[in-house]
Parts: sequence; C-alpha cells; structure tokens
Amino acid sequence: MTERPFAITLDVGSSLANRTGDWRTERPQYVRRMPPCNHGCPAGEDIQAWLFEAESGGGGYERAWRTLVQSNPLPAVMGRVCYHPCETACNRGQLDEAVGINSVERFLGDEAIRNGWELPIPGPPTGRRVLVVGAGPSGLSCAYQLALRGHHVTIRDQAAKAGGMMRYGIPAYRLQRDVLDDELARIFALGVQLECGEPVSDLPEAMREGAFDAVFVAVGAHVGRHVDIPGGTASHVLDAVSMLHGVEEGEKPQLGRRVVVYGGGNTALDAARSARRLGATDPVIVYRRTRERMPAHEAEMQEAEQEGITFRWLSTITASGDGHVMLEKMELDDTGFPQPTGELEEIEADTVVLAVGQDADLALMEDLDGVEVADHVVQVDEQMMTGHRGVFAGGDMVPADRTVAVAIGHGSRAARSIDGWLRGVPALPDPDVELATFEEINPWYYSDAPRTIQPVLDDVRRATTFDEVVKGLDHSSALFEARRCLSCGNCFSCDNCFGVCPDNAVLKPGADGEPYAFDLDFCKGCGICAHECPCGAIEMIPEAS
Amino acid sequence: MREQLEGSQGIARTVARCRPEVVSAYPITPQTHIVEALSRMVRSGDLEHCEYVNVESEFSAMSVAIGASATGARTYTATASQGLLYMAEALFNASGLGLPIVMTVANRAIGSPINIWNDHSDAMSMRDCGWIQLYAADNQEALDLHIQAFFLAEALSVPVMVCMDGFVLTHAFEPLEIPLQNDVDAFLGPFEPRQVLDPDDPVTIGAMVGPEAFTEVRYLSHIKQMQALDLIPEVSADFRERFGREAGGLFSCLHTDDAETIVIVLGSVFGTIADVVDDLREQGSSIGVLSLKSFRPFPTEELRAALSGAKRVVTLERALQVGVGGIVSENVRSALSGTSIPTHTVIAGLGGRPITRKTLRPLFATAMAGELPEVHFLDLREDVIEREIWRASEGSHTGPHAESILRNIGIVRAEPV
Amino acid sequence: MSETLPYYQTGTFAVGGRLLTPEQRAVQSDPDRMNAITKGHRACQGCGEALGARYAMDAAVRAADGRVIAANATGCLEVFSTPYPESSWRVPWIHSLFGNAPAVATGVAAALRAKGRTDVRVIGQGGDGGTVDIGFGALSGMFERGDDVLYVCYDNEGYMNTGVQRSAATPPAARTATTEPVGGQPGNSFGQGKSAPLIAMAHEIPYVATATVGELRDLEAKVTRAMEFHGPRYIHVLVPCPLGWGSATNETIQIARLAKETGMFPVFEAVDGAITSVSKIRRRVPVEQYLRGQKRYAHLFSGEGRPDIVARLQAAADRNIERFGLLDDGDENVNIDLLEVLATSERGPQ
Amino acid sequence: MAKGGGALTVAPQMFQARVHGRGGQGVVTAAELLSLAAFAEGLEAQAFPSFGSERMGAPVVAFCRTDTKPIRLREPIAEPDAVIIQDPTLLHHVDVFGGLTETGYVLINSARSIEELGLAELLTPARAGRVVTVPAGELARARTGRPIPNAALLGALSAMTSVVSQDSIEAAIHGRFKGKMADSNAAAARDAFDYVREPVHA
Repeated sequence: MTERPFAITLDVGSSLANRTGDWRTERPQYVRRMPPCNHGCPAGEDIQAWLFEAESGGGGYERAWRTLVQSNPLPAVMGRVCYHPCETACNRGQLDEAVGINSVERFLGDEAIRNGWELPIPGPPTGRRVLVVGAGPSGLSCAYQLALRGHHVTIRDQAAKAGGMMRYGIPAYRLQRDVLDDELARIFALGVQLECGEPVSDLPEAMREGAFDAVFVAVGAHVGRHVDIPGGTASHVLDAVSMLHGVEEGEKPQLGRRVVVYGGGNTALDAARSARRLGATDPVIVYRRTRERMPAHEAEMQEAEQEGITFRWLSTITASGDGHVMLEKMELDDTGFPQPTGELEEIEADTVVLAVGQDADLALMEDLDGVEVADHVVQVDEQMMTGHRGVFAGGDMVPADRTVAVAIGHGSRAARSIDGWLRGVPALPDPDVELATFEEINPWYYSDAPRTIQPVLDDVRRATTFDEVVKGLDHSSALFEARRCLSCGNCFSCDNCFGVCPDNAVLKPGADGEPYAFDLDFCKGCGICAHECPCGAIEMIPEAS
Repeated sequence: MREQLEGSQGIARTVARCRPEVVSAYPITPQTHIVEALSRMVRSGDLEHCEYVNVESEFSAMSVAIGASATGARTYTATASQGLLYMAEALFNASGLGLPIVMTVANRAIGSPINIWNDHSDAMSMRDCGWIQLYAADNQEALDLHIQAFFLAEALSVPVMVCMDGFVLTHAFEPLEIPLQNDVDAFLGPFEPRQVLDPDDPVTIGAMVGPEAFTEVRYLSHIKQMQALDLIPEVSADFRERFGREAGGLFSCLHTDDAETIVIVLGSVFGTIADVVDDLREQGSSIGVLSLKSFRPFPTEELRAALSGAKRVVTLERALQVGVGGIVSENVRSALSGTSIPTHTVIAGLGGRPITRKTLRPLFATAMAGELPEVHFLDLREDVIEREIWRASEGSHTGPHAESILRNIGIVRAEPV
Repeated sequence: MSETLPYYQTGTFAVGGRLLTPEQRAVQSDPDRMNAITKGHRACQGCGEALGARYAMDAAVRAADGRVIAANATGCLEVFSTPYPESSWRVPWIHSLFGNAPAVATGVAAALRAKGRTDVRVIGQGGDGGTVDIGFGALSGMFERGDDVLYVCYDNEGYMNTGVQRSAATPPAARTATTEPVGGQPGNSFGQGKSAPLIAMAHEIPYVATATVGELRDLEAKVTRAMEFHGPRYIHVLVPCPLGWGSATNETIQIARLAKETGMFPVFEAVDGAITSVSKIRRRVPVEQYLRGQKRYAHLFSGEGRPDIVARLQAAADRNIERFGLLDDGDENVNIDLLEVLATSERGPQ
Repeated sequence: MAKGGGALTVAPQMFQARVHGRGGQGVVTAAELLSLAAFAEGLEAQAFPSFGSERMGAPVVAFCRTDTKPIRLREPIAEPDAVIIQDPTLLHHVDVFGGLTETGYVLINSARSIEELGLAELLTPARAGRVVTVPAGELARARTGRPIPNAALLGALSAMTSVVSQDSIEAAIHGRFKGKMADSNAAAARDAFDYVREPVHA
C-alpha cells in the first residue's frame, strides 16, 4: 500500500514502542518453595523432584528412581515400610486425598529391581576409611552415601544378616525379604564391605586396628523392655522383639491359640499379626490407654483389625496364671494418665507377648569419653556427632522417631557430616526455604482425581501366610498417582502465567521445562500470573521506589 | 443510443456500468426505484461480481459501505432526506477514513413536518460532512456525474455524493444516453484503493487521534477537497472528450458573460429558469443563469471570476438555513467578499412546491429592477403567514427582527378588526 | 466443552503443560502464538477485555490459518489498542463507529464475497455497550441476514470507557455512575437488561456461545468451534473490569470464574437456536462470595448490609442453575425451551 | 418510423398533456406510454407524475410534454394542450380542465356523451372534434379482462390528435409490457382508435 492516510491508519504492532512496564508498582518473580512432602520426609528425599520425573512415565521412571536414590538407596523397602509423613503433609490432602507418594516410591523401587537399574558409580577413592557399626537402615544409608563420596566403608553387624530392624523387626508380610536382599546387594555392589556376625565391643580398639578415620554407630534398639507380671512363670511370657527376631530366624514359637499382646506401639501390632499367622486364632492387644492415644499407625491398626486382631483398651495386665491373665480396667485422669480402677476381669491366654518398648545396647559407647547418654539414648549434635570427636551415631539409638525413614535420614546426614569432617570442611546446613502452603495453591486448575487404592492380599492368605499384604501399583495407576502431584511451590511448566497475562509480558522459552521469564518492559504488575499460578511458584514483590 | 427512461432506471443502469462490488441500501422515497433496479440487476446476474446487501437502516447502509470500501470494494449506496440524516455519523466517518464511496442523494425535504417532496434541505444539512457534493441539473447529467463521481472518489480517496432532485428527476421519464460499458471501463479503470484490509498486508484503520495530530488530519481532508477543485473540471473535460457530452465541472453558465443580473441555482430548476432566461434575453434583458454543480468543494475563486462582471447576483436555493436565510448564498457572498456586487437570496421550492415560469418572470423583473430584498421567499402564501403571525403574536410582541422579515415579504402587521 | 486430559495436575484447566500433546494445549500455550493484540496496549492493569480479546482473536487466527479481518466497535478495546501513533493489532483491523461494528463487518464480508475471497474470515467485536445497546440493531440485522461474520462481545457489564455508566448488560444491584447505590433500591434496578445470547439464539443463527476469561481454554475452544461454522455466529464473553467492578487487578480471572461457579453467568453453547451443551459448575459457591470481591456491590455489605438484595441475586443465580442445568447431576441431555427461559427470566441468564 | 393512422396535422412545437385518474388506474403509466410513443416518433418527450404518496383510489395527475427540441422545463403542466380523464367521477371533485388551452383536447373515459356528462360548455368551435368520450374502460375489459383504460385512451388520443401515431402507441405498449398483457392492451388501444375514427361517434 502506498501513501497510507496520515494518523488514521497505523502500522500493525507499532505499540511495541510503548513500554508499559513503568506502570508497575509490584513485580512478579518466580520462586522455589519447599514442598510439604519434602519437608516432611525424614529421609530427606526430594519427593516432588522424583514425582515430576515419574509423571512422564516410560523413561521418566528411571530418571525418577535415580533422583530418588540420591537420598535413599532403599526405595522398594521404604515404599513398603515407611509410615509416609510426606502424605500426611501433602497439600493435596486438603483438596481431595494426599498423593500416594509411598506407593509410587515402591513402584519405582520395584521397577528398579525388575529392570536391574544400578546405583550411581562412586566418586574417585579418597583413601579415607570409615567404620559403620550396625547394618540397619541408618548404617546402610550412611555407608551408601560415604561410598558415593569415594570413602572406603566397612559395616560390622553382630547379626547373621544385614538389614537390622528391617529384617529382624519388620515381619515379612510387610517387607518381602527378597526385596530387601535385592536393595542391600545393590549397596554392597558399590564396594561397601560387610562383616556380619562381628559384634564390636571396643570401639577405640576396632578403629585403631582397622585404621578407620571415622565411625558411625547405629546399633539400633533391639532390647525389649520387660515388666514384671505376678505369676508370670506360670504362663508363657516373652517379649515382642525377640519373638519377631526368632520368627525371622526360622523359629516356630509355640504360642498357642490365645495370645495376649501387651502394648500399643507398632511392635505390638507386628507381634499380634505375626502371632495370627503362626496359628493364634484370636490374638488380643491389651493397651492401657484409648485407641486415640495408641502410638501405632492407623493404617496398621486397620490392617490388624481386618485380620481379626481384637483390642482391649484402657486395660492392664495385673497377673497371669495358667491359661489366663487378669486384666484391670483403667481410666484416664485429668492429665490423661491411666489410673487403676480396681475393676478386674480374667481372660484366657496361652501366651503373653510384651511389646512395651525397646532399648539400645549402649555398652559399646559407655567407655568412650565425651559421649553423653540420656534416657537410654546417645546424644548427638546437628552433625550427628557424639561428644566424642570422630564418633557419629544415628538411628534408633539416638533421640528421634524410630522409623526406617528417620534412620535413613540420619545415615545420609551423618555421611555428609563425616565427609565434611574428613575433608576438614564442615557440611553446610540445609538452606532455609519457605514452605509451600495450601493457601498458595490455586486448586481450580487441578482436576478432581481421588487417589488410587492399592490392592491387598485376600484374608485367608493373610491369616495363614507371611505373604505381602499390600500389593504394588501397576504402570497406569502409578502414573495416575504421580500425576496427582500439585507440584507445590515449584513451577511445573503448565504455561498458565504465559497464557493469562493480559499484557503478553510473560516470555516462554521454546522448549518445555525451561523456565519462563517476565518481560518487565511491558509487565504492568497486575499480579494475575501470581494469583493464577496453580502451584504458587510466583510471588509479587514491591518495586524498589 | 438514447432511450426514453425514468431517471432512477438510468441511474441504476449507469451505476451498474461502473461495476460496483458492493451495494448496500435501505429504502426511502424517492430513492427506492434506483436501489430496486440495482437489486434486480444483481439477482438477475446482469450486474456480476456484486453483492447487494439489504440492511436494516441507513446507518447500517453506510456502515456496510464503509466496511466494504475499506476492504477494497467499489461501493455504492443511495438515500434521501431522513435517511441521509440517519447516516450522518457514518458520513463523517467515511470521509474521515478517506473511503471512496459513491452515494446518490435523491434530494427531499426533512421533517418535521414530514414531507416526501423535493428540496435540498437534506444534502445541505450534511454540507460539512467531508463528502464531495455534486448537483445534477437533469437526468442525463445525473447519470454522467455518477461515472465522474467514482473517478473523483477513487482518485482522491474521498467519498462523493451525487445530488439529484427527488421525483423531479428520479421519477421523470426522458430520453437518456446510457454510457457504454467499454467507455465506462476505459474512463474509470479498476479501483486501486489507497488502503485496504488484507491479511497479506495488515493495517490498522481508524485509530484514535488526539490533539497532537487531529488538526493535521482535518487539514489534509481540506487539501483533498481543494485538489478536487482542480480535478473536477479536468474530469469533466476528459468526460466530454470521451463521451461527447457536457456534464459536471464546477458550474455551467448560460448568458452570464455579459449579464447584469446573474441567477445562481443548483439542481433541476436550472431547466425551467433557462427557459425563462432565454425568453428574457429575447426581450433584451441582461440576465444569465449559473448552474452550480460542485457545492462541496465550493469553487470560491472560480465563482468570483465568473460573477465579477455582474451588477447583482441572485441565489435561488431550495433550502433554508432557519434563523439565517440562504445557505448557498452565504458561500456566494464570501466568494464576492470585497466586491461591491450585491447578493440576494431567493428561497424557493421548499418541500416540493413547484417553481414555475409564472412567478419566476416577475421575480427576475423585480431583481433586474434592483428591487429584490436581500432574502425573498418565492410564492410564499402571505395570507397564511399573516393569519398565523397574528394568531401567534396575540398578546405578545413579535419584535423588530421578525417584523422586518415580514416587511420584506410585504406583510405589515395587521391590527385586530 | 473441554475434554478431560490424562494430566491430573492441570487437568483441562491450565493453559498448557509439558505432558500435553500439542493438540491438547491451548493456542495460548504456543510460544509462536499470533498475539493478534500485542504488547504495549494501554489497557488497565488486570484488564479482562485485553485478555479475552487476545484469546478470541488468536484462536480465530489459528482456525483461519492467519486469514482474519476484524471490525471493532468504539470502546475500551478500541481506545487502548489504537491510540495514534501506536497500534497493538497485528491483524487487519478497522474501527468505524460505536454502533456499527456488525454492519462494518458485514461490509467486509460482502466485499470478500464479491471478490471471491473465500479464504479470509471476518470477526466483528465490541464491548457490551457497542453490542447490546447502541449496536444492537446492526447486530440483529447481521444475524438475520445470515452474514458470514463471527461477532464477539466482550461484556464487562457497563460503559467503562466513559467512566462506568450503566448498560443493558449491567446486572441488578450493581453500582455504576448512573446507578448509584442510593435510595431504597440501591444500584441498578432489578428486572431490566437483556440477554444478548438468548436473543441471538432467537435468530436461529448457526452458533451462539457464552464464555468467560475464568475458563480460557473453554473460551478458546468455543471460538475454534465457531470458526467451523459459516454464517452469523455470536460469542458473549464475560470480561471483568477491575476499574468498573472495583475488583483487585490480580483477581480478574478469579472473579470471572466465580461468576460461572455461582450460576450468575451461565456458560453454554447453542447450535441453530438450541442449547447443545452447558459448562457444569465444578465447585458451587454462594453469590455472596462473588459479590464481595467487587466494590460495585459494596453497598450490599456495608453497615446493616442488604441481605434481601443478596438473596434476590442468589435466587437469580439459582434460577439459572435450575434453568440451564448447571449442576453436574449426570443429566447430560440439555434441553432448554428458549421461550420458557425468556418468559420466566427476570433478566435473562446474566 | 412510419406514421400511422393518417396523420392530419403535424405536432405543435410543444405539446403538453395532463392525465387525470385515480391511483391504480395506470395514470402515471399513461403519461409514460405517451412519452415513449413520442420518443418513438423521434420527438423529445418528458413524462412525470404529480409526485406524491398516492394510494389506491386517490385522485392522481400525471404529465407528458413532447417537443421537437430538448425539453428543459420541469414545472407541472398548468396549461395543457390535452386533458385525459380516466375516471369521469373526478369531474365534480377535481378541476380537471384547469388551464386547458382554447384549442385544447378533452378525452374522457365514458360511454356517455359529453352532453350527457353535462359538459356541453366545453364544445366550443375552437375545439370542434377535440372533445370526445370513449368507453375506454369497457374496451379495455373486453380485451384485457380489466377495466384499466390508459392504453385505450392513448389509442383514442392518437386518433384525435396525431401527435403520436397509433403504431407508436402500440410500439410503446409493447415496449412497456410483455406478452399477452402487451397484445391485449395494444388491441384495446386499436379499438379505441377505431372507435374515435368511426364517424358515427364523432
């Protein structure tokens, strides 16, 4: 077109000359917040990161697993036995139901075993030697992390096999042993040296003799507590820990039909459910407080009830005689402490199993100067180091929840500290990242998708065998579950900011996954991008005046 | 070849030969016969590659024309009277956007009182809308002006209004020469729009323009009309060259060269007056008549030259600027400003009242005698006025202005009997 | 409207997503999208109309393979996009007058037909003032003649460009500069206004749809669908105006979403004059939640408040929900008697 | 083209005819046909209605001028050389003879005589043979089935005045109408022509 009319006819797109950025009083910026799942994971997993990979399915599963094992070498185990505080923290729980993180973790762990995926190649040897006492989750985790850093690691354990409580505490119906063995083998394949049936009694001597530069002690808590029950001799009384240990070693304890388990923790449930499988037709759990106050995990309680375990709340065993025990009714006082009522009842009992707590055998530490023991546990600092330089400790023997996840977390944290200690550069504390709360989520953008229910073993087999009760997810349901993740606090490339900006002031890189950017020459600072970000990964900050 | 045709049919057939691509119209007397004929030609296929759009109002008629013209289509519409006023907003828009739309205005009075007969109130009311306004003295010229209008519009990228008297011309049967298709094609050539809506070369048309540029935009449209003052005579000459007929131009003259009294008229009344003027000439009177064809742009300089020899100028017009008097006369007066030539206004033929030789002869006699008032209303029914004025003014005073007007038309306020 | 995608993070509701196939993504997620209205326009912060216009026009442009001409009515959109010497449009675009956009679009379409240009599609657009008020005659004429034009009305429920005066699309009780919250019945009167979409349907044109900038994929999908038809088509898009509604600039989309989720603004589509689908309410909320976010309704909550008026508005929303079957009760066959709707309507569906 | 019907006189310089009738009787068409006929004769011609919004039944006037030179005049015809009255019921309501020239023709659609119509005063010597009634409506009905008298009256006019020939009238009718409509009207015009030329009625 020649000689277009002046002023009334304009060239297209000429408004690019008008920089509207100077209208702005607030500017958007992308942030990375701490997802509640990561925050809640004692093992320190970057759950959101591996879910992100898993969402792609196919090749994404291996990428997801590799991200996962950076913090936890035992996904298949953890996917079975973890009480998943991550799911308790999951924001999606406030929308419909928490993402089944644990089931996806198990799926990935099983995929790895099925496909023979191997752990990362360790770094170049440092020549440093570390002794790990205890082949439980904590020790294994520590050994794994140290090995990756190029240190030589020797694990010593008094038991016949590695695994600690994973093998000798957790019944097989919760954790199939072949799975455990597979994941352990993978760690030892890294060059970690395992010495079983080798109790360590004198730590300084062991270190000197082995020329170890540092030691991580994680001997667990394998000593079952006892309570005196009058007349106890008459009937068969044993403690849960040794019972479970025995079962693992192939013993078939004669429990009889009527088994009374005394205690309210997970161990009590393990004992009762194992007893059921050993022929006890109607195990009873006796607990001094109410169900609400029972420390055991809800999921386990439900499974136990499904298996016919019965409960006697607010009860204590005052005496046991031949074929029976005497229960006394309790009531909670104002402080919530159970008080005897004098109200007695006799129930039949062939066996009484005590599950009233476990302690660590701290003989190993007692002579070490500087080591401080309180409440039957060893005190450690932020770095997991005891009062004795170079001696680190973790797992059930230090103050913390006694779970596999916590143990694994201890192990890797200790490994980081030991590595730093060996290098003379103290490990940096975790950066303080703001937590991504549900309020920052814009739930509208997430379509409704209730979680997948994992299949379970049928009742008959649950009553008679130690087969695994809870089954894994198949590919499609694992994918479904992974994709339920809201990606709290971190961009997942949904293009929403790019799409909703009325001023076209969000720049999108060509490829997916690459970060978006704000075109501050044109952004007017309306804040729609932040408000409409599904996962709360954009915040508005005032313009510097 | 000449044919005995109704004016409207002649216009329709001539417009068709200009090959419009879009015709949008809303019916209004006395324009109807033109658009009826065009719609028939489109449906029958006699007018090819043309869309006829039946719109729901004149406002939309012009709006459709605006959209079509901006898309590069040669566009035509026709209206009259109230319809032209209903278009008003769009008329300004079409000229502001520089869209070369051609429109026939079948001149008709404006209500209230509603009146379907001919005068020029409609077109005159739109004299400032930025369109070129051409007036036809007879049907042949009306036909020929439409061809020239398309040329002018497209050459300058400005809309053109061809004004022809409603009924007097639109409904009159007379011999007409319909220009041949080849000649029209050769004269017009294809439409090459100055700007066009096209995805291959997108533009933004119709921006909001502020104080920083609005004056310049207006000035440029003024320049366009000034250019038209030069182009209109050229186009008319070229037309004569090709078609062998006089048509258009800024104005045409009869016996004006040596005339003491020059009568200026617009439109079809020229014929009747020409007859009278010829008779008076035979009787030795020094009178001539000037037929103004281009009212917008107004040929100030050219008129000044043409009228310079006259002793007096009488502008006879079919519209009244209520509260002022003549409209064309005002422009004539400005053309003569600085000269001592007296100008007179004769308001005639409002709302279809016939302008006849019977009253023109005495009018011109009075004029030549130098006894014509500055503003005169031809054939005014003074008895009615007298009665009404008296009735209206009972108990109140009409005031010196009103009374001087009344004196001009020979009414001295009567006392109650 | 929008099919469920196997992506439970974003479902169908975000613009794009790395796990979606290109077909599943919105036009707006494409880095190479047209941006028919580009950066540097002078719309207010958080302008719903700027957003809606880009979505509609980009979708139309994609559907027409880039061959689109737009005719725009006077109004905010026109003013903020084309102040001399800058234009934000990248498609051929014309602004003529306030009340004639449909007719100008008709003229463009007529010219294209005369020239045998079947490749180019025509879009008419304007605000609610230019569409349901001053331009309504032209719009009806365009519908009735069957002109091949898609007309998009960006409804911000008032004359925002001139300083927030009342239009025929202004909802009851809303405050505008000409319906001030004074007197016994503060704000805009009940029982007034008109439903352009239903009236469009009464013309039995091929396609009519409503949408909001609260569900942008839906808006895009409807424009795309509309482009599959020829003849007159009408899409009525609710576009919140932070200035005129007194809403936060960052809540433009949220407010639009609430309009739909409360039932205040039914989202549906109609083919040949019959409603063929409605967008179900996902999470029903009381109208109060919608109203409270907007200062134009502040008088309903200040002091004693006017629960009676809020209740009337809730009743209007409930009527819409019942009339258009907006709740997902599994009943998918939508069958709405237009006459019944018009007969029983206090104000049509808006 | 050939002059028909034995023209007695040549047309005067300007000939002005005024047609009176009612809306729906083809008054405007009559004027148009007359102008077409004159044009066919090689004359200049101008026809125009009394502009207005006529409705069925309302009194209507139409005009036709013919001349040997181009016609510039555009005023209504105040002094007709001929008046054609399509509907005698107008005689008492409208001044149909207003301005009729001394030698002006009068043609009335009626089966009754001028005297019977009480118009004897029209029969001046100057108008000898120029004031005629013709049952044009009946002739038309006989040919066309409808009592629209315009074509027939034009036939009668050509018989009286020879301003235009009967052939031209029929040519005009065929130019304006098609098929049977044209034929029947032409026939009616011919009948009226013969009716006037027939001395019996003169």
